[in-house]
Amino acid sequence: QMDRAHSQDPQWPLHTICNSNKLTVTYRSCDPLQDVGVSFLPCPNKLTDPTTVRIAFILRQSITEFYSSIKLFLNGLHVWGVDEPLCLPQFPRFTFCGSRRGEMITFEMLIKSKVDLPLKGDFNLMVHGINQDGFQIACVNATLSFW
Amino acid sequence: QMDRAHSQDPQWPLHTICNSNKLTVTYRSCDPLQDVGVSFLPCPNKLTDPTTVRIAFILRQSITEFYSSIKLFLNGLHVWGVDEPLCLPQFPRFTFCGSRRGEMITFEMLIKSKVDLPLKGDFNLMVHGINQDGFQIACVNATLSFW
Amino acid sequence: VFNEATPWARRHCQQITKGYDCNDMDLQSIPDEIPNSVQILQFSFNYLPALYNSTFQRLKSLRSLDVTRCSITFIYEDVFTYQPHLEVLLLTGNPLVFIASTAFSGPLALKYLSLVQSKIKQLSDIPSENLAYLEVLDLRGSNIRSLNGLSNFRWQNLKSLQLDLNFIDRISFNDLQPFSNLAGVSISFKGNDFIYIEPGAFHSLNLSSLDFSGCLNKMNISSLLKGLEGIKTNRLNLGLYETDSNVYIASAALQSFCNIFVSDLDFQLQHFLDLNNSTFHCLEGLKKLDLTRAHLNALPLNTTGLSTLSHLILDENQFKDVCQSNTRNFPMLTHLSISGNLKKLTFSNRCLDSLGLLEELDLSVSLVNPREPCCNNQLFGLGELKLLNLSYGSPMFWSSKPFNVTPKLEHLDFSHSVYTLLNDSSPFSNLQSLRTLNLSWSNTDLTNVHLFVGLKALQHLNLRGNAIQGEVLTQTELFKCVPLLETLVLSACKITSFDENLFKGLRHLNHIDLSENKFVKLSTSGFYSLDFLKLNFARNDITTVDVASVADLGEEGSVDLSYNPLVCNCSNFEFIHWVKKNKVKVKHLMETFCNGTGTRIIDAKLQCDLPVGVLVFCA
Amino acid sequence: VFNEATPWARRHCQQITKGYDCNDMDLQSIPDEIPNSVQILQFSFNYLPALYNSTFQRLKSLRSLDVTRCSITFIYEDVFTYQPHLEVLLLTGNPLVFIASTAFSGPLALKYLSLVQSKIKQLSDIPSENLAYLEVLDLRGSNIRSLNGLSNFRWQNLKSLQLDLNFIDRISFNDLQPFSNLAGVSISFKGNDFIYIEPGAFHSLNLSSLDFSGCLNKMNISSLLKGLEGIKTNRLNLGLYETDSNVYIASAALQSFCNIFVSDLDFQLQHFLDLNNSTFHCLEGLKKLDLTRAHLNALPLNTTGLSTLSHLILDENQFKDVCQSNTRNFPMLTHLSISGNLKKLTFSNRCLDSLGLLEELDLSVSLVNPREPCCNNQLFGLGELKLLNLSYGSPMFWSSKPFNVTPKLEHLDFSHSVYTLLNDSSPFSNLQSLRTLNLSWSNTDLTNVHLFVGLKALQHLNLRGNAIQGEVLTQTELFKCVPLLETLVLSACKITSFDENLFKGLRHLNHIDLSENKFVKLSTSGFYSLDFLKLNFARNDITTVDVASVADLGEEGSVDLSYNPLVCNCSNFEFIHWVKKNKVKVKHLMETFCNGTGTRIIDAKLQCDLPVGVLVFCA
Ligand SMILES: [Cu+2]
Repeated sequence: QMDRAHSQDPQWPLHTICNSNKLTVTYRSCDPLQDVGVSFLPCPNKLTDPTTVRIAFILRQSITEFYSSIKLFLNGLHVWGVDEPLCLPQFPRFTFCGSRRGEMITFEMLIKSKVDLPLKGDFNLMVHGINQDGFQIACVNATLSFW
Repeated sequence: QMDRAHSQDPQWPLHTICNSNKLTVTYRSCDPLQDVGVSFLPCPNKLTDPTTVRIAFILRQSITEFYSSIKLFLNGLHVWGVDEPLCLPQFPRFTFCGSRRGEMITFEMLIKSKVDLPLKGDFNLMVHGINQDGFQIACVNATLSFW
Repeated sequence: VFNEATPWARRHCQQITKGYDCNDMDLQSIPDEIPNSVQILQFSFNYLPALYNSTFQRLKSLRSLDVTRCSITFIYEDVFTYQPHLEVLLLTGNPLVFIASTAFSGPLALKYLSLVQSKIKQLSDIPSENLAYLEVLDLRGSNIRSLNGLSNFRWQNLKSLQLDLNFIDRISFNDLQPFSNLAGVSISFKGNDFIYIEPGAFHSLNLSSLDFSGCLNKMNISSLLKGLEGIKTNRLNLGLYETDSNVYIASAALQSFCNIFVSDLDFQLQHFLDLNNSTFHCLEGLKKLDLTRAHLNALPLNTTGLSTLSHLILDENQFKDVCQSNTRNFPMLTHLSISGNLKKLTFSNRCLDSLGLLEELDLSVSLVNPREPCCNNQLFGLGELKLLNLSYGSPMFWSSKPFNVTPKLEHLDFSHSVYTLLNDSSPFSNLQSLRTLNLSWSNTDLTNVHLFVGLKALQHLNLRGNAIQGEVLTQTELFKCVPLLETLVLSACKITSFDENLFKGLRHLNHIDLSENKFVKLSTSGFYSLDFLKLNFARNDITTVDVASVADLGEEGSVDLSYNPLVCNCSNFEFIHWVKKNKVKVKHLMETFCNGTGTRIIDAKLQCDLPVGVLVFCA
Repeated sequence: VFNEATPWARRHCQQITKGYDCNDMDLQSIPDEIPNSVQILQFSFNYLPALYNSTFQRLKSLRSLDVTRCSITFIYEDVFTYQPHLEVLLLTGNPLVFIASTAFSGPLALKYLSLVQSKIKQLSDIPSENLAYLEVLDLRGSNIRSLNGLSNFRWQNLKSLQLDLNFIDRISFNDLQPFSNLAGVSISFKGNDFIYIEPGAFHSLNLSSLDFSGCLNKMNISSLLKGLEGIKTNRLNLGLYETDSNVYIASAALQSFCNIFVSDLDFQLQHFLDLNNSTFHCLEGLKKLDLTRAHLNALPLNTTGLSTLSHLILDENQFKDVCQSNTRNFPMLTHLSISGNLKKLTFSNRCLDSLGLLEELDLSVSLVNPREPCCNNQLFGLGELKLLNLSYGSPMFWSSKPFNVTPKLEHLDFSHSVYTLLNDSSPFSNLQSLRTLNLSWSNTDLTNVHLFVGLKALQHLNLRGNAIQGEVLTQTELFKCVPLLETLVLSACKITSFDENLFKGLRHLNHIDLSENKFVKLSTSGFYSLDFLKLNFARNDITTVDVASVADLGEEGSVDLSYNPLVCNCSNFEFIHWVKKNKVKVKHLMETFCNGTGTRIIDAKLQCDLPVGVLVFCA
């Protein structure tokens, strides 16, 4: 049964959050338990434009510790990445640290690439968060297509 | 169809909110759309004991105006009653006045009978609220049995 | 008594004008029965935990959508991208966690957005980009802590911003700059516990209405008023609610009003610490002052500052005498209300005599007590009075022409006030403009056939609760003088029957209420016409109904026979058959039962031999 | 990588120890499959808009119930009347409107109640009568505005009261009287924006922990500390969060600490306005001080007041040199951490030499830079050191016996720090107590067979990311000196194969991680025993597996072959057949695919002629 459920591999809907003549951004939740809300405020036109990413989700497990990982790929090549501990046992950086199953979390992060690449093609952004037990708290697979 | 639905007359569950050797209080929502939460704080032992009645419900229609009516019957005889306008167009007595469909309301009222009757038997308390259109906002039919 | 429009359970959405009512059905998607062309969709109290752009996709003509209390947690992007005409969106009572930045893209001009009790934490959580034409933004009962984010919105069409019952605790001048070029906007901060408002924060704003009621639990009113200096607003609400803690306003605090331009001011439930002649002196220009339950026992003798007041509301105070309102200070008054006075209210002579412009006087629910014969001395000077409400007063004597000084009266309410009258006099004979007369529960003696003499214009007459001597209404002259009567209430008058000619002359009668009497027979032959007459015979003692008495009811006619002890046997077969065929003409059908059983007559099953010998079933 | 315990959808509740996991199934009632005797029921993310006393009626043995996020709006009376043993009740994330006054009657001793994010507006809305044995009350993220109602509760068993992220803005002495006779309680006010705390409000309270972190957005710290005067608490958190506005603490404000008894104090993310020798002089007696990211570039030269400090945390600051911590002022220090320093951290000689009691030193993620050959001069005086973390440091030279002055080391972390060593020396030969050694990504040269000489007690060795010269591990002497080794990580070392005798002597080995290398063959014959060995060969180049290599894996043994290009044809038939019969021995089975397809090998369908000529199906 479990295997069957796995092999069906249903997907959450694909979300389009930016759609200009310079940039299209789509994302899909890669977490099996829930879809996730993501905004770019504002939609960037270049990779180096600063933008606030807002991510909202409901916790399925506690986050005494919470580690985020962001990776950017250009045509499959890893061009940028950052691993950020957001909640450490000795250093809870945000008030949501220590939240538990069932609580809702809204997290905002200013992102800005230092790399100014020739902006054509499809960038892939993988955002991923795990807790102290390695349990996946949120997972987002985004595509940034620059025209 | 509507008539059939009517003639089935389903009822909301009977709630027991006080249950001492002096007094039993039960109630049932007499509103077709929703059950309602009622507390006595504390449970009175005599009809003349002051007690706070808390009533919580969700609005199905707006209450620009809101009129409550409380009637007390002893063995079918009307022994006490009060009609209170809680929200008048010119005199909104409570902050919830003007609330609209879908909002939740918690209303507390101190009640205290001036009549000190020989307290045996079943008192019937009818609490009823309507809005400016005569739409029934809440309806509670309670029984107070003194032993 | 259940509302007939809301049965206990429903299987299908109901068609309404231009739309469908699918409220309260536990639906998890838009049902197929809703046509693509629907303009108004009421979809409250269903279950839609996330809104996607597919959720409403096919409903391309939507103008108004109500998804109140649908457990919506996430609103993803482009949810209304296919709804260019959407103008009204109600998201009340949803536990929103996330609203995508393009959640509201699509509608060309969304005008009304309700996010009441939807857990919005800050204004910047509401994507403002597609809300440029918003007229009403309702954010009552959210978790908003500050006005940060106001400037993200384009407010050029704003009419109303409701921020009631949030957690906003300070306002600065800069916060309000987004409103500096607007006019005619209503803003409500009701029920926020402010701590600090920057002095002059509202300077040079021009509002239609500003509501700071229930905002003084943590700040004194003088700080609030300093913040308002420089504002121009039509209406300003500074009242309290019964659950608020007491506030005592010192006259000094009101000096800020010298720098506030306001027409309509509400102080309900406030206390005035040192009320004196100059307390209101900065309010010159005020049109309306509401002092409902302001803990007053008198107004100052020579109040300055209110000389242009037209409306004064003094309800729920503790005056001993109407004269204590000292209305000489308000010569422009057109409306005066001292309703619900908490003490028996003496009405001494001539204390309103300077109110030559007064049009409406409400002294209801105050046990108003003229002491001397009423009412010409008391009402002296009120020649323009159009409405007089003396209901729920004390017992009083009437002079023979009690309203002689107020010949322009159009509405007179004397309900629940017992009066004593000279025998057979015609107290209203000078009231040729009177249109409404309420004499319910007033011990009116209907054997006086001259009672209504002179009421040539009367349209609505309420005589409820005046017991008829002998239980039979025989005074055929009684209604001859009121030829224009449209509504007549004679309920709870202990009537068993009436003379056939009593109502015959009332050609305009369209409502007759004879409920709560002692009729055993439904008699309709005494009316001029049944074409448009609504007959109320509820709560009488009628057991059988001759079908001939209702057969002539027109399209707009109806009969109410609820709570009569109707028998459901073959003696009533023809009537019950008629009811089943004429449901819309029978009011309160759901409360119209067979006597002694819980069965509604509409559900009665009969099997009868008709006189002509034919066996007929009626089910 | 999806967690294996959470498949995409579920049809049935899953049995867990003493109970059932029915989370996330959109259930609207307790399923029949749950036995009456269930003690633990996880029922979160289902749909129960109202709880009645019938809802859980038959589950009379319940001890723990989780109904998180079940859309519960109303909790009616006596819901748990049949559950005398209920101790843990989680109501997190429900939009509660009403809780009946006897909602919690029934359980003899409810100990843990969570009402997190459940819209509770005031403490008096929680019926307290049946909560006399409560140990934990969690009210984080509600809408509570004041402490009114605290006194309704009996708190005699209270251990923890969490009021984080509410709207409480003032605390008075009287508010806290309900706690005056308790000891050992933890109270958290984290994230409330206080405006006023009565001076001495906490006087004579005796707490285990008090959390005022993130509470200074609207009040200065000196007002807060005046409120705390007279308290005794083991732990006190006065830190901030990244979303808080900056706070600047003047030394004068900290004088309140002369009247506060605290052992463990947290100031994370604060700024000190005028840090000087006497800033902390009222903190005499403090054991632990956390100054994580307190915007420091040095500690004062002659700090007074911290002479008994045992733990000092200086992470995320901006020191230039370890010496700037001026640790001569803290002679009792056992734990010192300067991790995550925001500048390259020079580690000059002998600046910790007064810390003869130091047991743990963490200089990780600080690009720690000894400049001179490491580490005997730098660590001089730290004879009691048991843990040293120099990971993520700068490249450095090691003297021949770099840890000669710290012979009691048990844990050494040098991960991601590149060192240069004299050829063929044995740098750890004096560390006879070392149990954990992390040399991952340190450019360690594994051709030096003397490297681990002396590590007689070593249990865990991490060599991840150190590329092997020639890609074949042939130094059979390498692990001879570490006979007690239990865990060995050699992942990402570019290994293609290893000598059969390399690991043979490691009789205690139970974890070997060879993932992310270049193996084309799963070879297991080189290990002392497969009885309890967990083999990780994930992310190599293995295509076919000889079933003999895994056949001997014991009950506690396992193999991870995820993300290898396994072929799913008859050449692998026997292995795939073994996998299907030994699922629990195959780790990350859900990520173990047939090469070139999305099919998991567990789902592979084969039809093969076995050598003996029998046609076998495997499905
Ligand atoms: Cu009906």
